[in-house]
Amino acid sequence: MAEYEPKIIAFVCNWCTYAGADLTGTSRIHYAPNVRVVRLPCTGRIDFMLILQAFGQGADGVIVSGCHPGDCHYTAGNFHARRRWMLFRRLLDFVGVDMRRVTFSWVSAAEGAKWAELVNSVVADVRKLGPYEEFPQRLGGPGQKPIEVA
Amino acid sequence: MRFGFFPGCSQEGSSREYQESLREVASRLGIELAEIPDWNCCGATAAHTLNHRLALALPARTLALAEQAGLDEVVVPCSACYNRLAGTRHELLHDEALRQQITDIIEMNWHGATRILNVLEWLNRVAGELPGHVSAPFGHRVACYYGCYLTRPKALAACRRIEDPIEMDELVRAVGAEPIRWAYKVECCGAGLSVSRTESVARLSERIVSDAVERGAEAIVVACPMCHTNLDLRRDAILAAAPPGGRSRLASIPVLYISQVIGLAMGVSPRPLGLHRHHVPVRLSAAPPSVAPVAPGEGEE
Amino acid sequence: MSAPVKHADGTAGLAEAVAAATGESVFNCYQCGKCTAGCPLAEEMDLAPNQVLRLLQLGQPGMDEEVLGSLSIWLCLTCEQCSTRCPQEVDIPKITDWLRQESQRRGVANKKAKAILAFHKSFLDTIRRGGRLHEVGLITTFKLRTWRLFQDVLVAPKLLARGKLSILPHRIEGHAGVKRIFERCEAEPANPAHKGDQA
Amino acid sequence: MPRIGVFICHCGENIGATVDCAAVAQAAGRLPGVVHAVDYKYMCSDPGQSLIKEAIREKRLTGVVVGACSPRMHEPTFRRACAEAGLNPFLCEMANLREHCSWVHEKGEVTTQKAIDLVRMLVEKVKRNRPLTPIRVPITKRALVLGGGIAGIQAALDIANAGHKVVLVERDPSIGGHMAQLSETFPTLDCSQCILTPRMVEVAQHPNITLYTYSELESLDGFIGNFRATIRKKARSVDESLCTGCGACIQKCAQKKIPSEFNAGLGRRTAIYVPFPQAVPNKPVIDRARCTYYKSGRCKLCEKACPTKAIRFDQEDELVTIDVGAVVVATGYDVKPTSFFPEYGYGEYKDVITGLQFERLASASGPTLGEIRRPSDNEVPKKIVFIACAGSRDPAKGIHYCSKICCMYTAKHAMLYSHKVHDGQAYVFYMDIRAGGKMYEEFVRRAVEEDHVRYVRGRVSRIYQKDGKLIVKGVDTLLNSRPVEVEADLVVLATAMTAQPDAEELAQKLKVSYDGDKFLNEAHPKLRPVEMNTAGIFVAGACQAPKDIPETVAQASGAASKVAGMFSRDELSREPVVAVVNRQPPPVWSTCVGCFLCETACAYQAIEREEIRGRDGSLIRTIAKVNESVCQGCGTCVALCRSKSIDLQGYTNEQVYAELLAL
Ligand SMILES: Cc1cc2nc3c(=O)[nH]c(=O)nc-3n(C[C@H](O)[C@H](O)[C@H](O)COP(=O)(O)OP(=O)(O)OC[C@H]3O[C@@H](n4cnc5c(N)ncnc54)[C@H](O)[C@@H]3O)c2cc1C
Ligand SMILES: Cc1cc2nc3c(=O)[nH]c(=O)nc-3n(C[C@H](O)[C@H](O)[C@H](O)COP(=O)(O)OP(=O)(O)OC[C@H]3O[C@@H](n4cnc5c(N)ncnc54)[C@H](O)[C@@H]3O)c2cc1C
Ligand code: SF4
Ligand code: SF4
Ligand code: SF4
Ligand code: SF4
Ligand code: SF4
Ligand code: SF4
Ligand code: SF4
Ligand code: SF4
Repeated sequence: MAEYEPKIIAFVCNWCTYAGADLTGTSRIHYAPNVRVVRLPCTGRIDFMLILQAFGQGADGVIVSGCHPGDCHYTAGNFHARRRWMLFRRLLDFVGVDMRRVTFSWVSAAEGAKWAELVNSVVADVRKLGPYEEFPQRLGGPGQKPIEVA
Repeated sequence: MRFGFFPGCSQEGSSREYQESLREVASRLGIELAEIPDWNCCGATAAHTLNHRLALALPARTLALAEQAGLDEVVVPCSACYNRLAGTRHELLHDEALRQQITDIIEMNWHGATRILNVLEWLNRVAGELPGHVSAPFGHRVACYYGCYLTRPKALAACRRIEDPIEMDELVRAVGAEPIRWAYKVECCGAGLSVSRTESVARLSERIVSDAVERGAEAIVVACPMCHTNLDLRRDAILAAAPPGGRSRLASIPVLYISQVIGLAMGVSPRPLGLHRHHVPVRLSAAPPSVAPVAPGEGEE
Repeated sequence: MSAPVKHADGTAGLAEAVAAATGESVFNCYQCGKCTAGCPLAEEMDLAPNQVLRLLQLGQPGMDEEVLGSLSIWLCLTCEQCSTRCPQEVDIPKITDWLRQESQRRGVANKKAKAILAFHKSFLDTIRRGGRLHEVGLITTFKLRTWRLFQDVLVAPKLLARGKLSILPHRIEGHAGVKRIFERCEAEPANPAHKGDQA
Repeated sequence: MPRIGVFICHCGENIGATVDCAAVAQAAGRLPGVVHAVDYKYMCSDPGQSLIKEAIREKRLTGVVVGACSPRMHEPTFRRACAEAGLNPFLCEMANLREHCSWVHEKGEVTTQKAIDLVRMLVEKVKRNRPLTPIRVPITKRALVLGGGIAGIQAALDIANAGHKVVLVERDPSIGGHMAQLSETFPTLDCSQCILTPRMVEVAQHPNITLYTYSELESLDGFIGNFRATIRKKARSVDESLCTGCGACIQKCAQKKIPSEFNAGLGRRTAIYVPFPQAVPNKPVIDRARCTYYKSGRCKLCEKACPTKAIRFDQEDELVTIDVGAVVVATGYDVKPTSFFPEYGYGEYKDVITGLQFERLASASGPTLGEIRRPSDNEVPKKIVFIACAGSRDPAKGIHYCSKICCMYTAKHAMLYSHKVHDGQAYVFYMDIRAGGKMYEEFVRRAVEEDHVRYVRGRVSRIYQKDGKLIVKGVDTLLNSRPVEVEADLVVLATAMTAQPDAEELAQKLKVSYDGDKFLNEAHPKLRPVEMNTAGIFVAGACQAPKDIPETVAQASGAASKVAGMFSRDELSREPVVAVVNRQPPPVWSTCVGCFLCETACAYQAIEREEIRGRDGSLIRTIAKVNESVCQGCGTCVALCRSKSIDLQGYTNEQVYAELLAL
């Protein structure tokens, strides 16, 4: 594998980070094309299984990004998210996910440049880590059915 | 009833009347005071000032000895010693690493089993016994002086109302005295600077004595040897610090330990209470209070 | 704890050392002055309590030294009036305790504090020897240290006459243990948590 | 089988120059379920939209993906186009090929590949979209206003003047709130009652306003547009319809020494009383806790005095239920009493008073008829000390925040004092002077420059009484921290403005959120300052945070305009992005296990409990149910539900996982 291109999946909220990434576009700031964005109403909507599924689907890295705490469109949504991220960390760690491959961040609707930096740095970091082969294999490889939740 | 007892150094010496009177009152109430075996000095302000670790280790040794002796509660009459012992206990109980460090230094185990009682806490605890013993109510207007270490710091919470404590007032009232409302209950008397900066102590103590006198107190009541030394033994310095006109009024007001007031009310004669040891002579007529007692904390209405 | 503060020349400031050793941040002080207004000795101090904190907050060249060399830190009675009323719960006496020890360690204690220091040292000497305070011994050592031969001479006879002074020191049984406590406490640097050393 | 149409836009050169749009369309055409895929220069143009509409009709499309700009730009455009062609608008999704692709990457294969991926994700998602209908909620066009201070009065009048019905509920016997107690108001020094009382009368006479004084909210059920409020009308012991307000009963009342709340304890009132002469309604109530008759069973002097036989000793509390569409909360604030301050004497010095008490001393309608006289001996104080930040900005003992208005009212007090006592001297001990507002700084400067109020920068350590004087011990930190001692005749504490003592209880009744200090929370501090997180409930005045009258009134009018805006329609309509709890045929009913984790997750109280009962009426199970008019669609509940029983329409688990699986 001469040119390894990491595959990054980003879960972003509609109000802040999605809009921030729009601003990156309107500002014509270029960044690595490795990222695929999944738009959600709020980071509160993101759950642990979604992140696992992303890895199961062959992602080498995952970004989770929403509004800054306190600026959430939904008053409390990202506070819940923040608390849950702590839990996610532990759970993901427990399941054996390489935590260097999950990046939690805040990008507001005004932070176009920050979005580009975030993507670039995650891509660079994950590139260094190499393809995440162990994980998808453990789950039976890409393309499998959504993980059933207990 | 039996309580542990930590007399503290000054009560072996310059303030021995405090210990004498306390023991007298206790024995009349049928309370045994069991001295902590081989206790040592708490280090007072000196250790505090010069070496923080020493300021914890010295009291810790005594705390550990009390625990070894199986004492659940120890009465500490001197409020400065109380501050050091209770403060050390508080600090060590809230810092595991520090406790380890200090127990290593003193070569003793310590778990914090023994509670430290200041003299007011203890007296109020046994105050229920008092009425039956009061034979000569102490019918005088008195200024209850608490000083610093009985009310502060908040963490030790020796008194409920930090700016205007009433625990001593309640005690003297129980033995027939009338506590006055005054402004210097908790102002510092100069404490540990008594020897090294007598002038400062005189200046601070002068305000205390003046206010007590101006508001018609016949005596000042204290619960700490340091306060007593500064207000009684240093009276000449206090007079020197007073404005020339007002000196004579300040000269005669005596300073009594709370235990002496209670002892007198119980009909104990002056000598066993150590009254003869005071610098300012204690000459109080047996007149009943002229005004009906006012509960501290009540408004003027 | 507060963010580290560096001096212009890159050395660590005293504020940082205070925080490391005592857990108290001088930056919590918002200079209301309530501590000074209630301090019994503020009038005699060369720096008011809030000014000590202010100098530490600014940490400009020379300010830390001014604090360590001040008389104020020796005058403080640890009466806790200031900390009791401080709206920001700054524990001034705790900070002062540490500053005194640091001032001694650096050998910059204010000259006018000599008597106070001598008293404290004499006090500890008697405990070191016997485990308990011996007042005659204390006064004697103190006199020797300060050459204040005449002061308090007036008081001593009064005490003697009233049976309040014991001439012979009391020695507790565990006095050897107490001595060892002194040795251990004095062996290690008095302010172990202090990291920022100045040139 | 899904029949998806994909439409790739070039946006002129914007997308077309970087992404090979034709290749994207071709690749999309090969995706399973895609029956139509084209690219076009400007999709949002009329011909572009027609392209989509025609395809929907001709190809009987069941879903549309437009690969173009950001959905935040044109999603409404394309959804409308779909709807016009007869396709449910929620079956249209957009892939963001411009902002997220062509504008941020280099021209080339990789970028085109990304565009294809993005389209594929949305194709997989749209296959699982369900037709949705916007949510419609009917509105009861009557507002409930809680609290009759200036905030409640303003809101009620604004809503009523917009032509809607208002029910105003005030806890006290009269409306007016704190403003009625004030003397003159900064920064203009106009008389508080002169500007307030006409408004109070207007409230009483307004045909659209129903006023319930001496009443409190008992409970509130329902949701936006459809609340049901139960109000407890406390027994006044006076028949309002008979009472003429003549005052004969008050004259005769046997109890005359009750501290008057209106005069902040400085004056006295009777047991049957109106709080102040300009009260609205100007009809008395009997304070049963203080009345001789209720205590001892004898007296009734008032009854004998009443010419209209209006006294009703046996009157009982009454519960009234009303339907309302919106609620404005305007319950105001409280101030810390002097007994709160240990170092200032635990409230034991009569001549240490609060700012509110000073207002009463300075007010022409107050106990001293506007003369500044101290409470202890009625003397005119020659030296007066004002202490700012008393209890505010004091995390150790008081509250951590700044009460915001006290710098201004302290300057006002010092000024009023100087105007009234010409040979007096006013001191203000302060830490900072916070005078941000139109003409506010000028106002404070006037106090210093013209009235020579002496401002001392430092906090007071202690106050004690000596020889009839109050010794105020402070320090001036601007003067090398020199001690400053003032022998004052009267001390006024600018005590902290706090939330009402029962604010928490009220918030729980209303299911709205509040902060650590019990002030009610607005939905967003900048952009939704008068709404609360529970839809249909609005907030105004000092119950939300300390504020002065201008700000209070502005917020009240803001809340009123929100209500009026809501009432201008007959129905509410919203995007159906809301959570739903699944329902399955019996015996399963739903996979919800009733753990109500979702309930704790939801910041909007949108989760309700639904009881499932068998035919015999026996309870089978309690499961969660989402109130779709309240749900905001954040999805937090979905992420928390362990049994995956609750899902978010428009972003269902199935849809999101499908997006992932497309990768
Ligand atoms: C000493 C002082 C001086 C001031 N001077 C000025 C000034 O000069 N200029 C200025 O602009 N501002 C001044 N203010 C501020 C001013 O008082 C407030 O901005 C204003 O009163 C806030 O109005 P409000 O309606 O929000 O609250 P409030 O006036 O407190 O009214 C709230 C009303 O709601 C009622 N209520 C409470 N709970 C309930 C319930 N559960 N159910 C029903 N009713 C309830 C209360 O009885 C009250 O009538 C001053 C404040 C103080 C303390
Ligand atoms: C340095 C700075 C930092 C700030 N930081 C904050 C902060 O952190 N938080 C905060 O809450 N606030 C902050 N503010 C304040 C904030 O900017 C203002 O409160 C807010 O922008 C005011 O909005 P506005 O719509 O009233 O006025 P503006 O933003 O000035 O908008 C007025 C608009 O009207 C247009 N206009 C002007 N005249 C005419 C005319 N005759 N006809 C037609 N159009 C006209 C102007 O072009 C402009 O678009 C800050 C302000 C500054 C200066
Ligand atoms: S009282 Fe506290 S906050 Fe105020 S100046 Fe002193 S230390 Fe600073
Ligand atoms: S502890 Fe020290 S600084 Fe604080 S009030 Fe007492 S003497 Fe002053
Ligand atoms: S739909 Fe969007 S991308 Fe296409 S032409 Fe219009 S603005 Fe440009
Ligand atoms: S019955 Fe009550 S309200 Fe009436 S006059 Fe008597 S005390 Fe006053
Ligand atoms: S006397 Fe009767 S009519 Fe007059 S105010 Fe009283 S209750 Fe009303
Ligand atoms: S408004 Fe002024 S007086 Fe009031 S708390 Fe804020 S700074 Fe203090
Ligand atoms: S979290 Fe899920 S299972 Fe629990 S109550 Fe809510 S919908 Fe039901
Ligand atoms: S989607 Fe958000 S607002 Fe709706 S019920 Fe769930 S948590 Fe509440």
